[in-house]
Amino acid sequence: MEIVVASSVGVLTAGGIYLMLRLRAFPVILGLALLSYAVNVFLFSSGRLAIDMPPILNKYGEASYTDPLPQALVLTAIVISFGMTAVLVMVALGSYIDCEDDRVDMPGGLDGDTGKDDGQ
Amino acid sequence: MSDGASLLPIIAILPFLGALVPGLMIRAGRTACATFTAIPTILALTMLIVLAPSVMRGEVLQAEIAWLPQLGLSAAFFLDGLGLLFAGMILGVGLLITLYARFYLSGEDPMGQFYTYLLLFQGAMLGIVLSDNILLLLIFWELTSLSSFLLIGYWKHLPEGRQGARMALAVTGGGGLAMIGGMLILGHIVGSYNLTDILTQGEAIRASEWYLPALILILLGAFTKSAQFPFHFWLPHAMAAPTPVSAYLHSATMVKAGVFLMARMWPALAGTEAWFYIVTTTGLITMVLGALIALFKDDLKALLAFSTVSHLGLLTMLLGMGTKLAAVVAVFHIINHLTFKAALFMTAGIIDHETHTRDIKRLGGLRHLMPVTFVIGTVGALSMAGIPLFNGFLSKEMMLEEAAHTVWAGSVWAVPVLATLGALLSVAYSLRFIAHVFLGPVRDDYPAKPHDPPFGMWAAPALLVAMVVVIGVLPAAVVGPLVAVAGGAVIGGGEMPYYSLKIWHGVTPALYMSGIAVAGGLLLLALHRVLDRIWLAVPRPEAKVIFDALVSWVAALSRRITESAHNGAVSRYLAILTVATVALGYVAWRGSGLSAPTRAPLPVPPVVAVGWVLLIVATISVVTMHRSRFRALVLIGVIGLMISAGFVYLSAPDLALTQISVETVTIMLLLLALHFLPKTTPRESGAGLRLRDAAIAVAAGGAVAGLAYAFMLRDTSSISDYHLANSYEGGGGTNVVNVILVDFRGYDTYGEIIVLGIAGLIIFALVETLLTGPAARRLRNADLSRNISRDRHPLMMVVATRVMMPIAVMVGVYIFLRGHNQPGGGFVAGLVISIALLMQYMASGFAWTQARKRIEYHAMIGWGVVIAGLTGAAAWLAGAPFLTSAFGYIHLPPIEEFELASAMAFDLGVFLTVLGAVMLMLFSLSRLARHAGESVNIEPMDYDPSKRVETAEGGDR
Amino acid sequence: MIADILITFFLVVSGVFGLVGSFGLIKLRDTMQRVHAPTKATTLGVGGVLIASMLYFLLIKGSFSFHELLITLFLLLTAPITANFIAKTFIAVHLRARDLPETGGEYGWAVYDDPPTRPDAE
Amino acid sequence: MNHWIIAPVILPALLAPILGFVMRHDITLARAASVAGAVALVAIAVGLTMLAAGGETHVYRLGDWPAPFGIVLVLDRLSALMVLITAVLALIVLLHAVASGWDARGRHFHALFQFQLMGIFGAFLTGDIFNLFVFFEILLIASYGLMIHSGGPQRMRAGLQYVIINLAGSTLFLFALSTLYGVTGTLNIADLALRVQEIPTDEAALIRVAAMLLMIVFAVKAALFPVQFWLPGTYANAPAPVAALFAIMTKVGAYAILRIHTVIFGPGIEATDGLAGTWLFPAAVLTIAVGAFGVMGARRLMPLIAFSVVGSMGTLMIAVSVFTPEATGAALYYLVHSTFAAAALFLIADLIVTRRGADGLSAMPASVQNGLFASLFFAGAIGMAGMPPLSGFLGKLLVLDALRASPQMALAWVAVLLGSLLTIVGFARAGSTLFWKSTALPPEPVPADGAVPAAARPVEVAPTMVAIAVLALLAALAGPVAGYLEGTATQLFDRGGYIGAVLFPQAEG
Amino acid sequence: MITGALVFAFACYGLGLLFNLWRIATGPDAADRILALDTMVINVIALLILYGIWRGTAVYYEASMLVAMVGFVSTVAYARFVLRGDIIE
Amino acid sequence: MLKRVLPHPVLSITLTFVWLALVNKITLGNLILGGALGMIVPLVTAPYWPDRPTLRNPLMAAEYILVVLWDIVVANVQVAMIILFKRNDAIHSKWVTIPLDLTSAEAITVLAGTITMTPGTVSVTLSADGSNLLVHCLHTDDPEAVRDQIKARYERRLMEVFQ
Ligand code: NA
Ligand code: NA
Repeated sequence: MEIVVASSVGVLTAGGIYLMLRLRAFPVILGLALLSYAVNVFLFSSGRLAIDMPPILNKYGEASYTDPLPQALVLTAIVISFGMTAVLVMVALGSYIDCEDDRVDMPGGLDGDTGKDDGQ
Repeated sequence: MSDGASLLPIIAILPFLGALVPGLMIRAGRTACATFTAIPTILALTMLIVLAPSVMRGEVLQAEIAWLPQLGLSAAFFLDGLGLLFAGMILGVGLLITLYARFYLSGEDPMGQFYTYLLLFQGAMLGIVLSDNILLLLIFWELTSLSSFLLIGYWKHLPEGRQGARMALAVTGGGGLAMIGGMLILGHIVGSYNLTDILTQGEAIRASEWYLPALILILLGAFTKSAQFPFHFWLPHAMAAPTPVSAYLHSATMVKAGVFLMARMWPALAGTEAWFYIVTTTGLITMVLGALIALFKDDLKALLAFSTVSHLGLLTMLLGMGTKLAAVVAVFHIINHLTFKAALFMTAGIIDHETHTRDIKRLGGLRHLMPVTFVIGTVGALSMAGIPLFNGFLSKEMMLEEAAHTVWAGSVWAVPVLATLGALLSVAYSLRFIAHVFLGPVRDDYPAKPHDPPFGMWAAPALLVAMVVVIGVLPAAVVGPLVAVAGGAVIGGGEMPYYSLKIWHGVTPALYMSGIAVAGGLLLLALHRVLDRIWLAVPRPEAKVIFDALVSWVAALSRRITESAHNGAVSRYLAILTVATVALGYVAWRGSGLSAPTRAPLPVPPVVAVGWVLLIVATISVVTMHRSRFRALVLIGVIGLMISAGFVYLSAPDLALTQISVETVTIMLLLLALHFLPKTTPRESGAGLRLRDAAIAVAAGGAVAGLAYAFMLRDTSSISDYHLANSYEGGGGTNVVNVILVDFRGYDTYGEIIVLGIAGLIIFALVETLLTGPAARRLRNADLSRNISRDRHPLMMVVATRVMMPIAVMVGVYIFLRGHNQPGGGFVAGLVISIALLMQYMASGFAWTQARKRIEYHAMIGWGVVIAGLTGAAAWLAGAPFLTSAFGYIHLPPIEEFELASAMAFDLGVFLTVLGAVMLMLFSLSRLARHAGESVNIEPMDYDPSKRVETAEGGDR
Repeated sequence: MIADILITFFLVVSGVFGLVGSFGLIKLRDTMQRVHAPTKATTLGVGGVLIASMLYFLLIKGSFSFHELLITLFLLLTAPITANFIAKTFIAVHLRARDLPETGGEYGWAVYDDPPTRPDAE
Repeated sequence: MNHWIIAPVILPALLAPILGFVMRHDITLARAASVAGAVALVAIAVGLTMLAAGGETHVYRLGDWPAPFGIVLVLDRLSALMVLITAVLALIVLLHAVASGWDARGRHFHALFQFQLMGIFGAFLTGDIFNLFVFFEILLIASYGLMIHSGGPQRMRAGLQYVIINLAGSTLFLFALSTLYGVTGTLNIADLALRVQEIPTDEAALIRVAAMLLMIVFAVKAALFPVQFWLPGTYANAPAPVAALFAIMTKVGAYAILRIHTVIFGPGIEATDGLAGTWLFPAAVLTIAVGAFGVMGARRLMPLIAFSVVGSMGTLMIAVSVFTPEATGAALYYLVHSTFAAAALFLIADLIVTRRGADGLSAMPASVQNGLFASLFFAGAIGMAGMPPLSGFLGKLLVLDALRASPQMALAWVAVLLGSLLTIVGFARAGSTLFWKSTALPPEPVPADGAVPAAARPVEVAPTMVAIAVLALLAALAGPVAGYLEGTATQLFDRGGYIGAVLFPQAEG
Repeated sequence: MITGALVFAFACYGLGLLFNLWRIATGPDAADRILALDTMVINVIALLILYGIWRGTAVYYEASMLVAMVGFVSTVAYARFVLRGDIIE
Repeated sequence: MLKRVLPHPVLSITLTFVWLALVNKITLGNLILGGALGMIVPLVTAPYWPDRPTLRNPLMAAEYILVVLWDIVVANVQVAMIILFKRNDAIHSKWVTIPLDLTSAEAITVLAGTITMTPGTVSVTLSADGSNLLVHCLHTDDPEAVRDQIKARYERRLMEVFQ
């Protein structure tokens, strides 16, 4: 099972990074989404894997539970990355509407401008 | 500290305080400015005079104020002979310059600014010569660079002024930076930055292995400041400054700072071979080269500037010789040079002021038109030439005498010959100054009608040339004591060498050399026209051109480096980040080993393997098909589904719930955004680039997988054992994950909902900006319509969602209420309710649903954040820390026992924030779409057939 | 024993219909035909599993479990809508109005034709 | 437990939603509340600094759970110092934003500003590494909002890049944290310190990776080579007051490296021995080079300042990389200095650019108040370039002096000094073009609509002057300040004290 | 016996997932992909309930319920996107 | 008064059952809580229910459900046979237009849903005025028969339930 989880994390990471390195905002967003899947599973796996030991306390008997802490951390991470993704999407959209293309690179580097002026 | 010594810091600070005054009276008249500038100078000078007697008696006055003891930097001042000499020069000449500038500058020039800069400079210079701490000295040293930058660039509209100022700053500032290094090393060797300590440690310093680097770095500072070859080039360009500045900085004070420093450090650094060869050689070259160039300069100020370079070389050479006598001679020549050179600069200024030109070739015959100026200029120039009865002669003779006894690399001729050559050239250009400016016939083509200036303008140079003569005739009486005490200070106490200040020393080698110099000088003057033609014909490297080329080369190189590195390609930045991370991670990993695995891997059931295949194939497909954006989104759906299922399998039901709901909302968000964006991604990167990216990606993926595999197979003890043990007793819940979220680590959760709240704010603000800015017009003109289908709000969907809505709300409430004990909680509940609402929006359209909204999403976020915060803060009422929870079990027959926990209020905050944020995000995107011209629905469904019946019955279809 | 048989029966039936539904997806030749396939997975497939689950908890675990009904309710409510949307997606992209039979009424199919304007709408 | 410790987090966290959701229609009210909040924060920060000055490490156990099981806040001299710097900077920047009207050029400026402060304060105060991540995210997401405040194509694109690069950074942070937890099973910084020091040297591969990844994460924030690329584009395109506030953001990265790589992976920990310093040093040297070349080669004012910030981070981190109390004391002095120097420059740039209408480093007709702006720019530039009499020079001396003991002294000195030279020349060129060359051009014809840029009112210039005054004050009071900071550094390197205060409160008494 | 039936059902739905994947990967139409994803959701619901029976616990029930609920929403959203471009009009 | 507190009594009862199903146990406490929620939730969601559907013949509704359930089972088997054993080119898919007598949106929805849920037929779209339903038939050689069966077996019963 560990190899399944590890390889999934690896493939998600690789896919995410490849897309993150693309030149358009949309694939970059997809890439970051994949990366966030990857890192969530990675974080989850830091509590080690366990089958059918959910950390829901059983009042009536002895039971063993998986490590609940990474799960809580992943939940926090999921929520944060959701907020981040939302902002990223909106900023990408704003950039697209303002610049009329969805490239992520700045055409003229530091000194370039997008050829569009604010006021006119 | 003697009583008088406490005046030292006041003397040093006075000019800085004084600088504020003219700076504040920008619009005041010239006289007022000059007066207010003179006051602090006079005050400081008075104090100096008060202190002078004790110094002349051989006392050293010291005053120290602690400043930065951690560094060994203190505001420590001391006054010995050398300091007294220089401080007197700085203040005395400063006063004269103040007077002179009052008349020299025109009414249009911003006077207040000028005098402010002047006083700043004066203060910096005073600081240098009074510092008893080399770090403090460094501070004043750099301040002179800065204030001279301002003074040289004073006429900011002139390109020469700006360029000259920048050049001076670059060269002297750069030298100053080198000096920082040198001084820190020096302090390191001695263990103190106190100058008086350092001066007593000469033996140790010279024996240290750090001596040579320290020496070189400090000399770099001195040489750049004193315009020594090859750093001499900045000084002539600094002549773009107003003449008072040139007279002050470039003859009397700033350029002497380097010489001062060498003199100051003489006991500590001088006397070694390295010192001798570096300093003497540099001085010698500078002296000859400066004089040679001066001879062919037609600009009066340039001539004087190169003459100054030459004389600074002379002083440097003397200090480099390392003999006590040479050092004393240097001190004497410093005084002499000050008097005649300042006078000459002022003369040049007067000529410029009156004739509107400084070009020697356009001048001549002025002795008739400007008799007073003629006398002043001639006396100064004769002194500069080293003609007897003027003070320049005395020190030049002594210099030649010293040179005659100096052996350079085994050669007894090298130094004497070159020194004589320097003197010869000096005679030539000095006499040329007299002959070509004042002598000859009166011309009729001066740019302006020349006549002598008002008294105020010639008073200062006149005073100086008077001193030239007085010292020239009665040296021992007038400056003898001063030379003795200053010279004694330079050589660091001990026995004074034998010397005598008098005109006639008998027939010495120096006399022959002097004679040769005067004769040769006259000969050169006679041949000047011919030589000038040759000079102009011979190609020479032009220092300014080289410097400019160097600076623009550095600037261009910097620009190229900067712009090629920061080219705006974020994809490359990310690639670099990834590569750096993988590489450094690998290095860290290789630095140690790993224990043997302690956990046996869990088995992989076939269904899990199938899920794995789905996940992997979907991920690879997202990558390979990503250019079709919609397809990629569908595939992302598969990945999210598999991960959620995986969480269920791996005992994380809470994660599964959260993952699947977040996933759905995210996909809706992406679909809403994709509506505006292009539907495909063009192929823009070539095969090579894609291969490179793939390699980076695979390396990173492999690294991460390896890392995960490594720790998953090894046991560790976690703090979560405590959470499992205390969740129910201490946190009142059986869902340990939820108790961690709302209690053990509620602070994280509080932060997390704030992230969501901020996201909501940003999105709202962004949409407002887009809709009110110029982008709004582009948006209005955008055609986003995609009317593949004509039915917008199909009846079936509307009916189904109406039924779903209350049920979904029930599910939301259920998930909320049970979260503390079973999988669920405020976050998932918020998402469930948002999804229920979203169903309505999708089915019945934006406008219709929006009209039924009761609470502003904005407010909902605000309430959520505030409720969560206040719940946490409520613990304060009980004196407990933020977020301390309370819970209790309530038994209300006939209902079974139920629990009330403060964590629920906190979770309510979470719930509201999540709901508000999600809805606000989607709402904002829809706002954009409507702005892009989409029509609005009033009715929930496209067409209600039951209405058809009614209207048909009304006969009005 | 009877419980075992019952549960086994429902599990096997559900498995078979679930598989047939997914198999239809790859076997059938055009998209419109494929839309039919998943209904089996939804109805008898998941339905069978849910019944098996209720029976299992009731008969084997001895606890009365009926929340499975809620999932059934969800699926019955939503599955027709999704199928409907998917079918519409297909015809809207690939078929024109003339590829389909006439409506027999005054208005064409909603995918191609705007709804009647309401008297009260602008 | 002293509840004031959490006040810097809670006050803006409660104020921000009120600003954003209640006062969003009334800019005057929002301004008053926001400024009042900032003033209160300064007061609280002063109080906390005085509390911490005693040298005791104060621990605040959130939810009343014992460490390491709950989250704790830790107030020591370092965290108090960072809080104080932030609060003062925030007040200055906020006053500028209000006076210049920047806050009204888009929505929610004040709410985002307060949230930004909350995130920064939280990051400085927390004693839990995952909580550090959470507050990093808060300060980041708020900074995204501030970055794109008021919009515009160039800013939007730069904002997009900023968001992307930081999301990548946040992901990396999580990878690092997971590894850390996977190896140690704890998140509390003090507890981590205890557990890491027990890891045998030959089984430390995983913890070393975690330490390295964390360092890279913080290096991204601190804009160290080779992960500094994001900074110039971001700072150059951010609204100037926001860029001024961002002066503290790079310091958050520096702070995190200081905290984590001394307390957890500090000197004397065998498992990660020398890891951080070895790599920080060359990175810092190259960062100085990047900054210096950038200043020298800049074509626009805002990138010029941004690159000078990069360079100053290099100088700062070169001192940090030594990991000794002495060098850290110097680093802290330079940190305080460079924060206010950068802020002052960005605020000045705002005054100038507002009136010139563009930030290109080309001669344009002199704007109104050319002399005033020139003097302000001159002051800011000498502050940043490390020239006397402002604190930069002393900071530079302290850093150079602290590096004397380092084996790479020569390289470090050459880098710092050459970097200074290029920076000085670069600023001189820029200033000479902006303020001197422009006076040679004929004044701009009055536009048809008669709208000449208004002269800066005193209230607009005052915050900038205060920032510069802070630099002067830092220089004047260098002795006491450096003494305090030396004590701060000593306390930071006293790992036992930190661990004891957090984990064994009874033992501490 | 129940165990055997469970294994059989697991195998059926597992295999079904692979068939769905095939359809998603090959398409050819957007409708096919949405359909396959929708079917995949249904199969996952079945698998989750099967897993609950296998483990004899109801703790995973909410997950399947939520999958059922949100699966519908995302399917409709995908389809609406193809049909109308804007999923919320 | 009752109408204001309980605008949708059927819905309220349904929701109470939904609650009990969610908590998966029947206790007095849950009944009270579920009942309360069953009253509150309709009030909260009332704006999204502009017109209340009326059930005229609950008995017929029960009959309808039974019929449909039976048909689902039968049709499932039939269609499974087609999928598994019929060659693809032997499957004759047809479009069928069903003219509707139903006018209630709810009734039409139920009919269309029923058609889809019984395997072998999928309802695809309504006409723009909701008077006809387009149905896709997986395999039939007699479209008219399909149409007539749908009208007779389902629409007739629904007419009684809803109108
Ligand atoms: Na939860
Ligand atoms: Na059907």
